[in-house]
Amino acid sequence: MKDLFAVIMLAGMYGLLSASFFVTMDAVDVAFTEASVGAGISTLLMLTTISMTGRYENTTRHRPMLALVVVFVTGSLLIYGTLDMPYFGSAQAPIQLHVAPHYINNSMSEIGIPNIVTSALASYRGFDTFGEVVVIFTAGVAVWALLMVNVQRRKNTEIDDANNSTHEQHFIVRFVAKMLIPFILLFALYVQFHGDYGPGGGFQAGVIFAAAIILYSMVFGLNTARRVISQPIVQLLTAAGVLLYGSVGIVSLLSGGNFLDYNVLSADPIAGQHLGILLIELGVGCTVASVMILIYFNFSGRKNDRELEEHKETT
Amino acid sequence: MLIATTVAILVAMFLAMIRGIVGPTFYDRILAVNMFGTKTVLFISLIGFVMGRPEFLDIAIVYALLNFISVIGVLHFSGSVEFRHDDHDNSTVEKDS
Amino acid sequence: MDIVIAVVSAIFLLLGGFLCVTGGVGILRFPDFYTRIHATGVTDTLGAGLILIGLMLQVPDVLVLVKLVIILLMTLFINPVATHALAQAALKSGLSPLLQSKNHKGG
Amino acid sequence: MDAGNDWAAAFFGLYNYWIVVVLMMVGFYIVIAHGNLIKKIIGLTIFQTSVFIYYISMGNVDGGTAPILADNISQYSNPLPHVLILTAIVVGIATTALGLALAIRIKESYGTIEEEIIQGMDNPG
Repeated sequence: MKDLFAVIMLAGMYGLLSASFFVTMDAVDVAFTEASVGAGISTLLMLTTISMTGRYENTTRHRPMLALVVVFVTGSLLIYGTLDMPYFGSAQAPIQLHVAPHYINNSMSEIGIPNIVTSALASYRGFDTFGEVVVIFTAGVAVWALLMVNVQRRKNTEIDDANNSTHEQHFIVRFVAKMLIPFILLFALYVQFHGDYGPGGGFQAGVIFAAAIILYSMVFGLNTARRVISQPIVQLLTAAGVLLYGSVGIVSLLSGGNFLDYNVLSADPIAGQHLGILLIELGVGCTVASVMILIYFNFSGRKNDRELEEHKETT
Repeated sequence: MLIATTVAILVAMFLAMIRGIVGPTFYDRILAVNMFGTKTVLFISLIGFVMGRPEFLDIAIVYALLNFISVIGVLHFSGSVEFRHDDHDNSTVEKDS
Repeated sequence: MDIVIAVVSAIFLLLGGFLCVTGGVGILRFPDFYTRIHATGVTDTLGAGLILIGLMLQVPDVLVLVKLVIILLMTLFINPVATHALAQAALKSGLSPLLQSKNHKGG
Repeated sequence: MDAGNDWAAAFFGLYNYWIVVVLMMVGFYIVIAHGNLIKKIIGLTIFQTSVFIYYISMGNVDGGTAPILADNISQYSNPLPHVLILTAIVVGIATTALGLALAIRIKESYGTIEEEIIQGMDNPG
């Protein structure tokens, strides 16, 4: 298919489908994340990109035969490799016998929250999650560095809101969006703080929060959104989330425990775990939300700038 | 009953997917994705009941919200300059093929 | 009483499922974009509403009921708005409805 | 047990991995055979999702439900792959955004995002 727009729409459907698959595989937390990421943000980012880079693929595919051969050989090797794998759904597979039973059986007594995924994410494997958050932070900073909008030029151009907000005259959409945005923000907070008891947590809440802001900036124009949430504050929050995460680790280190060992945060180990997980999830949510907003602002700001330039050239 | 309805939803999802693949115009595809999203919301709610853990309707709520965001987003970007230029050529190209 | 509720719930669910399939057939078979959006926009909202009401009759506790009501409200809000925005955008971009059936070629 | 039964057991026991392999190869094919950078990125996301599906399907246990503790449920799916994939999805979108940003910059400096044309510009002659 040469039309990249159609490709992206189908990719969005693929995201929806894979999230339904995750639900049927009992991975509710994963489905939650895929729902907020795959269906919403990634489609939007790709659309922004093709609205800048052009909608059609120009060249024909080069050397499809060679690629097909490579793909077939790799694929058959992989299928040969799967013949020794444990059967699907088997409870005796090696993966089910090692660390997981410990998490399932002891999570309630050691951590004290019913959602094992959250307890493993924030407490048992807190180091990994810290690493992931830093990766997200780095990616956000890199996108910002690549697409940084020229602030000097931005200041003397206030006209772009008019052609930016295509829904200026679209009363119904504006009205419904206005009603929905507070609800989405509230729901994001619910997901953030209910993550201990149901599906949810910092990653999901962050993405949903960012989605609300993105909806706002699409319906009411980017500059309006920038006036509500200024970009320096977003940049500050990006770093603040990582710092919050790290400082929880440092505090537990200073109070005599290991890095990210929340038992020492409070007199009661369970209460300490609760406090630690709450803070960590807050840090994660903060970073994820602000990185997503930052990425969207930069993509969209870049697009506006280019449209302005074209506008200047034609007039 | 739950299972029968789930199967019906899956059939509808499949039909919407075909429209998304064939979809001669740009808007047909957006419509197909929107319908697919609605069906996913229903599918997830039903699956929660089928598996006996209906507490997980949060996911369906997220879907319902993000479906709206993505439709608005697509329409927003479809309004941008590059798309409008292309759309007419596209409809003729698609008819020929 | 339980049987009555189960039967009513089943009727709602099946009717909703039937409407969804109808919408699916509609989106596939109808000749142009505006008839397709009509087929799906109507059946989607009604079918979703029926299925959610059917599920509401089976809920185990109040929290689930509240969540279902939220989903129902949002479907009722969002679906028509999305369809409306889509149709308006299509009309503005110059995609004209198929008024006379000159070229009968179907889906 | 005869060979036919073995094959049937292998098919129903392993089909999830085969689906993953097929998806992975589709993504791989898109990455190597297409010259358009955006398509390459989409191929990468498909590849990525196939890995997610692989992990999640390995964590699934027959008769298990979602790993959120509740009364009167004893069998849970494995929570560990869920944790890994949950973070991987968000990292994936961040890196995809980075790739798209690079594509935009390439478009700005080269005027195209087709790999062949870019290579032609870099090594003329």
